[in-house]
Amino acid sequence: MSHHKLEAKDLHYSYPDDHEAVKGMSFCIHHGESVGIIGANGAGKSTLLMLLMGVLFPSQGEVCVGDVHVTKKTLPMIRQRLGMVFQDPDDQLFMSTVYDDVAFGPRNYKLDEKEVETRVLHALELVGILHLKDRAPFKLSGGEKRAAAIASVLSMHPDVLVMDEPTAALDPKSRRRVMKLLTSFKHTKIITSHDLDMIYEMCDRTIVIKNGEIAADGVTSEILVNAQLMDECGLEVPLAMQNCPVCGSAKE
Amino acid sequence: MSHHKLEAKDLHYSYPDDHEAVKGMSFCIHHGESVGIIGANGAGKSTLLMLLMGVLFPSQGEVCVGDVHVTKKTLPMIRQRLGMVFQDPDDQLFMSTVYDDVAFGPRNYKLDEKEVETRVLHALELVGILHLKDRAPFKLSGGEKRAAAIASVLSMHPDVLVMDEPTAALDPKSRRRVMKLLTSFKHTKIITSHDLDMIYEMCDRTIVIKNGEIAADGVTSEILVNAQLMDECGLEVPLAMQNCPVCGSAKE
Amino acid sequence: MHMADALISPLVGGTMWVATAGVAAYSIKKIQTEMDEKKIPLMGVMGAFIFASQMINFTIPGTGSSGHIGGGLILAILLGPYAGFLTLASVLTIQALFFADGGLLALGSNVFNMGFFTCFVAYPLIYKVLMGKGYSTKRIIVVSVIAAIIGLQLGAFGVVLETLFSGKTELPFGTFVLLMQPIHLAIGAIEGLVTAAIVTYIWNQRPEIIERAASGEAIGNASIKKVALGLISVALITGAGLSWFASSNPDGLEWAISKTTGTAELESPVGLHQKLSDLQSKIAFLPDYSFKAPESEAGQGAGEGEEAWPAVSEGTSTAGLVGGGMTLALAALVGAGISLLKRRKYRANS
Amino acid sequence: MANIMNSLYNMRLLDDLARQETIIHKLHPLMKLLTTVSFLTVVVSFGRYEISGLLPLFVYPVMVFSLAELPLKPILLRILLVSPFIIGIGILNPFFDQQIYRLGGMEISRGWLTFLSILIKSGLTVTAALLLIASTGMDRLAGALRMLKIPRIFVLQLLLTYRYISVLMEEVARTLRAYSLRAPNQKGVHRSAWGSLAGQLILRTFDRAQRIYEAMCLRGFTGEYETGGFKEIRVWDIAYWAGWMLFFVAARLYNIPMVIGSLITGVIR
Ligand SMILES: Nc1ncnc2c1ncn2[C@@H]1O[C@H](COP(=O)(O)OP(=O)(O)OP(=O)(O)O)[C@@H](O)[C@H]1O
Ligand SMILES: Nc1ncnc2c1ncn2[C@@H]1O[C@H](COP(=O)(O)OP(=O)(O)OP(=O)(O)O)[C@@H](O)[C@H]1O
Ligand SMILES: [Mg+2]
Ligand SMILES: [Mg+2]
Repeated sequence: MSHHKLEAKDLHYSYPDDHEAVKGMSFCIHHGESVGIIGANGAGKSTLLMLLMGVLFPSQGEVCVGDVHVTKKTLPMIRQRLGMVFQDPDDQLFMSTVYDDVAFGPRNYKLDEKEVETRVLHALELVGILHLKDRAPFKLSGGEKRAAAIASVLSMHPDVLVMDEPTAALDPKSRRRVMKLLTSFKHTKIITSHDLDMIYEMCDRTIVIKNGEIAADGVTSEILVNAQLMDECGLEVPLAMQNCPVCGSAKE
Repeated sequence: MSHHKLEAKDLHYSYPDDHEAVKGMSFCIHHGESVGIIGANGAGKSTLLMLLMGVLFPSQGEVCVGDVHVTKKTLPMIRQRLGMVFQDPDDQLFMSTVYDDVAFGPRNYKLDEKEVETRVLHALELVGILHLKDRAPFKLSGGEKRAAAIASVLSMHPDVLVMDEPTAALDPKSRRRVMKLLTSFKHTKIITSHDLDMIYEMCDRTIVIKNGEIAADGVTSEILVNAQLMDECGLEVPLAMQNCPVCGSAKE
Repeated sequence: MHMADALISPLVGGTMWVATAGVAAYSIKKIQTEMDEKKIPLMGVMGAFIFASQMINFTIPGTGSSGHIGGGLILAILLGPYAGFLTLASVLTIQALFFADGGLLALGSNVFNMGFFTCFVAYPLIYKVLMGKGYSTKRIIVVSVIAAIIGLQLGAFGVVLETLFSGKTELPFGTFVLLMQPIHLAIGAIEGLVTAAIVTYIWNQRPEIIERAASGEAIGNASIKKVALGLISVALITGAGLSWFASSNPDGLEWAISKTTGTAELESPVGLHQKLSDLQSKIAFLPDYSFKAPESEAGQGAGEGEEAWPAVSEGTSTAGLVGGGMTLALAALVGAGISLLKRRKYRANS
Repeated sequence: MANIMNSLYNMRLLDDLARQETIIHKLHPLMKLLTTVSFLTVVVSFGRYEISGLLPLFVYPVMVFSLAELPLKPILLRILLVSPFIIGIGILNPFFDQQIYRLGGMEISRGWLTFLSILIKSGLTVTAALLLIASTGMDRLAGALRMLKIPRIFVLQLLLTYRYISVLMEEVARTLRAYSLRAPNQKGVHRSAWGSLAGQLILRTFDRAQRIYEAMCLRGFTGEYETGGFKEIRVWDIAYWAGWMLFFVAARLYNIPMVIGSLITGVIR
């Protein structure tokens, strides 16, 4: 399944005000990997995700999905394979009912209404909000909104799932539910988060970003315990590994 | 300093659509206490804060600050004593520069410009963003915005600081900075958060809310380790206390 | 200055609907050819913004009162006139549906009064022309105030004309104008100041937004000017003519309207009653009942264009009262009956 | 502030009501739209002195109210809050037209009659519009607009506006709340903060619009707004419209209360 490979080659990106947010990033993500992208506020994580999704186009370098370069022309084909959950679910839910919102993607691909229904119901069931299908998205609680946003992407059956801070503002139980859901998703996952404990539990591989450059890329269990690296990048060792009250292992 | 006491007596509140969000809460917070308010999404935390601030008025019961009931009449006087930081700093910063924003509150109390300046500079220094004073708030990064929002409240010299999820979406370093800042604030603090580790470190007392009612109220170090209580309320024992990866002590 | 359904006649409402639909169709065509799809969500979200920001009450300097923005001018400045007009149209549609601000029949008039004059007159002919030399804080304030005032004055005048043409109120033309225009002078000044404050802020923070909107419609500019100029001159000429007429002959305005539009036939029950009484005598339904009564007693000064009295004699008026009461009672009974049946059905089902 | 939240509740209430499943709700939206427009046209076509002729038209809102099982109170409240413009204009009528008219023994000036007529009309028209939306909902109404060949751009934009009103109103409410917490003695927003407050809201709105557009494209949006096909118009839907049309026309042509009234008074005599 090499065609699910996602590759970034020497990416550069500057915002129109000449702020250079991404300065030469290269990496390759293979099918089935789950990759965490971490870094301080303003490090360039969201910008990187948008470059991968073809929302922004790099000023230098290129993104390849499988063997296809991401360009304006190949975009529609590529987007059918990638699904992205935005940081703010309000940006993503724009229909009047949850059902219509989740159906928006499949309907755009001109599936017949029967198939659309199957997909929508399945996606809603996956995230556990089938009972909300006729509610208006703006009346949902924060956690329910995020679940709906995730369902709206799942219904498109993406090969690659890209999520920007999927657990922010969720209560601990809902956070667990989302984590379980993501674990059950067997395709490629790319997740950014400040919740390093989640990254630690969910992702095999972690890319650390600092000021628009890749500061580290490797096995999660090695990177996240590297206190010096974490500190340099404005991060911290995951909470679960700090200062254990039982064994009293020293902090950092 | 008994006049800094904050008391809620049998508070009830229903939203206009008859959804009862707060169902009979009573508690008393004394001067200098730091209280964490925790609960699942939709438990009623934000509603409670708004009742305390006099943004909403209870349908039954009352809020007293010192010995003064919070009513429409006493509101201006009471608000001078309470400062609230919102969940989303975007909602809170509305002037053209950080300086003006922080000066907005003091200027409204008709202090002379000399005194305003002293207060503003002091508040900015406290949160460590003196260098940002002439920047436009909307161009700041998320963490800087939150710091500015906190400074805008500090400059009003409140006796009570009320904060709705002060650390959401911050990177771990910024989170530490905000926590340190809050610890240095010596007056009464009331904080809601899903970040139970922060509550564990910062607050001596914790109130647990479940479906609009108080499920527990007591010493933080006892409540947050009560796995059964946490579980019933849609919460979890703080991450730092779960399943230590070093000593491998069992979860819960 | 929302016109309400209750104050408008079908003819005026319909005419304004046609005019608005024309402008909207033109705008849509312009948008489709000139701009990318990217502007659709922008229009939607900006419409929502205008809607929401109308809830912000700004204190008016020197007075205790407050006002809010109308939005036409700011939409034109930020989105360009075509997208601005369409956006305002959808804002007003939602207000009509959900808040009964204005109404569905009056929607055409409202969109025209508040959208056309701001987006297609005040913006291209005043704002853009005066702003031509480049932006500065002072110029933004002066120009926005002038443009907002002119846009609102024209809109208010539109309201006056449409209301008078509809003939639902007794207000004489002169009084109405004196009532509407000065109020909207003040409102326009405030709208202008608020607009200026917002535009200045955006100009300082993100100048490219305003530049983009301004350059977007450069192509269509000449044609808008022509269309708008034409419409304005027609409006001014008719307005001047009618007001002259109104001052020289107080009842003349209505006469003029019914003459020019032929509404007299449609509006006046006299003709209808005539036909009805003919019809009625043919089918001999309630032969006692006199449809003709009004005409015999219409001498009380009911002039040419005025509607005759449907019921003036003591007998008929009593009949009207009794019948009216009966009708209302019947309507209430129907409603209560249906509700009762429904409830019983529910109980049976459960 | 209270104002914003109340407006929001009102919209949400109508939205909720539109999700019921009664006879009226199940009717084809296009036919309901046509019926409403016909009703409005008939109501406003009555002359300004007309009162009794308007009364039979009350049957329409009453029937729809009860058949659609809509709650009376919230909608009537809306009607009572009817635009001050109507009352403002209408209340002047009694001053400008003081001719006396005798009605069943009482003497009233004609100005009051025309004012009453305006009030009744505004009650009827406002109710009709609210009933339409409360029994149809925005989405289905948009579907009807598409069937009427209203251009796609406009309908799509209308729906997005509608959807984002809720989101932005909440944002505005929160901002105003923050403002009032730091300026407890002010009623509105002081002019020194006009520009930056509204300006920042707009800039955030702009950025949000961009993100929404991207989110739409990421889910395959190519400009065509798919809502899953339109419902067919059934015979029953047409019958509903035709039935009301007959009634409206009859009510317009015959003064029904007068007929009933003279029947009764005639019998008594
Ligand atoms: N629209 C924009 N115009 C100019 N600069 C921008 C824009 N968006 C982001 N930036 C800048 O680009 C840099 C990277 O931003 P990005 O949103 O990618 O950060 P991030 O890593 O996602 O941060 P966070 O953790 O806060 O979400 C930041 O310094 C930010 O100030
Ligand atoms: N404006 C509103 N109208 C109606 N119901 C509301 C409104 N705001 C909140 N609610 C409801 O009131 C309850 C309490 O809401 P509140 O915002 O206080 O929750 P919370 O504890 O702050 O949750 P979160 O952790 O998600 O911030 C929820 O069930 C919510 O659905
Ligand atoms: Mg980000
Ligand atoms: Mg909350």
